[in-house]
Amino acid sequence: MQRNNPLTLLYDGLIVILALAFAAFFAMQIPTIAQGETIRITLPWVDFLDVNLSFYIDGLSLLFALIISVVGVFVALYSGAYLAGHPQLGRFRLYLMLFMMSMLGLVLSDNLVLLFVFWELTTITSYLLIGFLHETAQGRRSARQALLVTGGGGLAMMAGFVLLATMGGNWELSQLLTQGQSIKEHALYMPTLILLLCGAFTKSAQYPFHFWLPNAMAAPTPVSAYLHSATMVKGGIYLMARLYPVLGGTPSWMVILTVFGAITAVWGSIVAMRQNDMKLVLAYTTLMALGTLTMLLGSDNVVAITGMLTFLLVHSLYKSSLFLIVGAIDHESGTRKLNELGALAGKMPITMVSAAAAALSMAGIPPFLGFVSKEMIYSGAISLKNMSLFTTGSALIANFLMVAVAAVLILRPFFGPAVATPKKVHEAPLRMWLGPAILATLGLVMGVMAATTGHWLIQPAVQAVTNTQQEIHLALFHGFNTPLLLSALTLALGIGVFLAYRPLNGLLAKLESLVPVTGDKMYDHALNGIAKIAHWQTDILQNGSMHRYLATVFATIALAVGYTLFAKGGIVWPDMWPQLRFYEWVVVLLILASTVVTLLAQSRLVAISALGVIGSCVGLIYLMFGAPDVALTQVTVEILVVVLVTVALLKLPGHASVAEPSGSERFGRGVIAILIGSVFTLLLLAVNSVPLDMKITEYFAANSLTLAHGRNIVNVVLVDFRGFDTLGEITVLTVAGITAYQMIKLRLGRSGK
Amino acid sequence: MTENSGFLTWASNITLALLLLGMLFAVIRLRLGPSLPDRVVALDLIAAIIIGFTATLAVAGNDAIFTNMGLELGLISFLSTVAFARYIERRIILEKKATRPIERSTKG
Amino acid sequence: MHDIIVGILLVSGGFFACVAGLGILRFPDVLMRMHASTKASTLGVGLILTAVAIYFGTLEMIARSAATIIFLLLTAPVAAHLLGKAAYRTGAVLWQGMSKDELKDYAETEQESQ
Amino acid sequence: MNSLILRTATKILVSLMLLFSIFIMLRGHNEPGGGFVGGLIASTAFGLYAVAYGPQAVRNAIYFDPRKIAMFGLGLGILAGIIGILAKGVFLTGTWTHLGGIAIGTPVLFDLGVYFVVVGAVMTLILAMEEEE
Repeated sequence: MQRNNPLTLLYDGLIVILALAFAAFFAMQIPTIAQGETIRITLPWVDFLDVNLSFYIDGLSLLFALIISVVGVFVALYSGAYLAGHPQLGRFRLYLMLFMMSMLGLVLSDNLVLLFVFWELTTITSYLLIGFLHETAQGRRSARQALLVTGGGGLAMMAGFVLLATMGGNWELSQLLTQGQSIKEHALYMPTLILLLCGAFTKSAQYPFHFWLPNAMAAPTPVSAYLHSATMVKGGIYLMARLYPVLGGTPSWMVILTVFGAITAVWGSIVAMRQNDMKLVLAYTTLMALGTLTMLLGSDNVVAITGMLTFLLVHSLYKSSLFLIVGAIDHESGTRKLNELGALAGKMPITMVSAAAAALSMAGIPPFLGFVSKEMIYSGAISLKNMSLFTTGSALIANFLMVAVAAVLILRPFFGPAVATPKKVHEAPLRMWLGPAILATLGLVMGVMAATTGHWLIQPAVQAVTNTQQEIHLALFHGFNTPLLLSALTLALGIGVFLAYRPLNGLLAKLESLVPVTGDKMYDHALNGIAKIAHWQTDILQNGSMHRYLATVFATIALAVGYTLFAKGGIVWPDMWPQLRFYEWVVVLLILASTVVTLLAQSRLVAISALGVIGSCVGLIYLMFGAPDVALTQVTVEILVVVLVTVALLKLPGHASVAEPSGSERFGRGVIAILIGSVFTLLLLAVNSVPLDMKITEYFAANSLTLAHGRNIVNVVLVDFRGFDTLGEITVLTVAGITAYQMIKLRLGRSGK
Repeated sequence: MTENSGFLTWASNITLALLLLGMLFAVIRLRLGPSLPDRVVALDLIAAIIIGFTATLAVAGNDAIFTNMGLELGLISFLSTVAFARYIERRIILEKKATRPIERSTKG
Repeated sequence: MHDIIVGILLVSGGFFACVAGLGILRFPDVLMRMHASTKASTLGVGLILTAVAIYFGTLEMIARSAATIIFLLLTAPVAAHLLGKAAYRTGAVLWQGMSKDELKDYAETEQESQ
Repeated sequence: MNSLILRTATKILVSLMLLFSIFIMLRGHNEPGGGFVGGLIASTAFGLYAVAYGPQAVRNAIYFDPRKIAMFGLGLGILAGIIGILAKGVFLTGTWTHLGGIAIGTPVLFDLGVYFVVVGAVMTLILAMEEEE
């Protein structure tokens, strides 16, 4: 370990101090919150949307805030050593701090929009952190995957928030919590629930969206410890817990959460058994924990909720310490594969002790808080009114597999047969074993003083979630009752599974191969599908042929305008034949004649010159109806077009003759032409029937001479009254000129044809 | 500017009719015209007649504003015929370069 | 009296323009059609423009009509010349009844030079 | 086109057309005309010159690169706007002064800007196409 220069130590220190400050601040709030008061701070941000920076601390948010800041302290301390010497360590610290702030913001914000903003910030910072080791393709892929899945869920959640706010009539969570009853009966309840659960399930990696979490292990270990076990993935749980009083309790809420939670828990623990890489084992056990938490949130009795909250706290403690320990092992021995590790106990004594403590808490062995939370879960699950057997069953399966995994995690690497490891192993530096040690001992201390932790930490949270003043009391020993029996059963089954690890592994492998499609493959299919659709759509719409573009454009206009005219009954048929003077009739006749010539023209040049004749006739019409300026411009443009076209045709000899369109194509084009022609005629007739609003013309007529010293209103308007538009037009004209110039020069350079 | 006398309106109407008849012939030539030069001649005539048209309108409509377009058109209609002429000439040279025999320019 | 002159000029101008159109339609080959197109139309339009000049009578209008006529007289022959040269050069279908073709020998020499 | 007749005619016509285009541009405020049409007529004149004498001759004649002319036109437009700010506080307000008996104002300057933009843009196109040989 090269000597760390003082500067990096200072920077590491800064972030640790920040985390410590937060932890201390929230610790100080415990007494006030414990008495049931809540702190609310509101700063105006966007008034007319009534979105303001309003923060709200109650039992639930305080519990989360404490977990985030305490674990944050140790992760910051740990990552200083773990990534020592990494060129972008500074950037890592920035992302870590950004994440901590946004996570704290998420759990403390009271305004729905603010919550969404912080939610998205956590998604982005998680993307940056997962993708921190961006050299590997796998790292980039999993970062993008995490971003897409959680981001998509976030969007659905935002829609849910909007519906929720419209139902509740208010964007502040504290006000919404009081209107639980009216919202549950509201017609929009179901869509809001689905949308919000989408957000929560993607963030907390529930069953259909769980695949991104194991892939997120590509992140450096401190990130996995902090984001993907203790805090970020619990964001979804926090959301569901926060909205429990508003949305919870209905049958659909209970069924969805219990079923999906149970599947995630059981599936997570089964797959955890099969993993060889310690980080993946921990990742799948996190899935198990999140599944159990969601399942318990699907319940309706207070005991289950207490069990859920204690388990939340316990899981954060032991999972973060285990992750940090795995990081330490990886950092020291260069590998974290179970089969490549052994007999580390001698070499890494302190880490071994804290690993053992964390694993025991994970397995739920008595003195630890893990045991207390397992007891509460079992007693809650038993006393459930409906689906209690299903919940207890899946909790039991998940827990005894947890015991087996805990055993595998500790016994194999520390006490198993010695195996040569790439790097010579010795005890991790102070900063890397201090964090896990403290977190693990916290699990023990809180377990022993279960009553105090219950009263100070868990009770206010339970009261916040269930919106009642319910008294709860945690204790190590509740006497001989079924939960104790269940715990003993879990322990026995767990040890049994551990002993029969080898054959069970083969069976599970077969079971896993049976599963037709995993989330990951679905994700890839989805992405490829989108790419294919984009490809197919471009082929159809932009296949390079001008005819196709024009046909699509005209067809769309004709159908859109035509339909609206038809549907809105805008078709106005002039009652009498238009009163035109003799020669105006003849000009119309001329236009028709030249249109016929254009249609039947063989050579492109003839078609264009016939169009030129139509243009000049239109110029005549402008003249006859009193628009000399426009007539002048029209005719001059006709002449310039001829010059450009003849030059162009010289350059493209092949294009001189018009390619003969096939029968069907010609018919199609004819139909579109007639359609668009008739639609515009009807449109103009409709416009004509409406009396012209003379207000503007009168204004200009009156002021043109006085204000702008000019009698030619058209030019005065162009240059003076609406000068700004003309400025825009001439800019467009200049840009068009320059781009055309570049394109011509480019073509010359490339092909010179 | 008094209203035109009966004779004058009658005269201007007749002139307009004659002009447009000439224009119609030109459009027919534009359609029939075997070779491109024929068509360019027709276009040239149409341009000239349009100038006449604007002038007659000035008399018929009793308003001098119409003459602007005639004046301007007189100047610039020349360029389209020049451009066409250059195209006709250059096209043959390009084809010669592409060593194709000079087919009598029957098609425009 | 003033109106009658204008009327006559107008009608004759129109007549010549119509003749020009007819000429274009009836003549057998390009070069002859150009005769009709340039000469008759310039005359026709010129007459109409003089009619306009007389009708308005103001100095400005006379100057404007005169300018238009001058422009026409300037551009029409040049245009016709260019067109004729281009048409002849590119092997226009010539009328059999043509008695004398002065340009033939000169054209060969120039063709080689290109 | 190296026909002598065309070249002599162009000499006269181009100068007439340019004069005419400036005439149209300046009288635009009271009678039909204005920056746009003036610019177009000027471009036609230069187009004719390009046909007769070839694009290189035109580039020498207008000395500046047409794109620069377009930019200069835009600059004039914005300048007219800025004068509006200085004089009346709001961008592009018309401010009129009487110089030697005739009224000169920012709109005219703006119109001149439009004139140059049209000439610049159209000439860039025509010359680019002509030179592409």
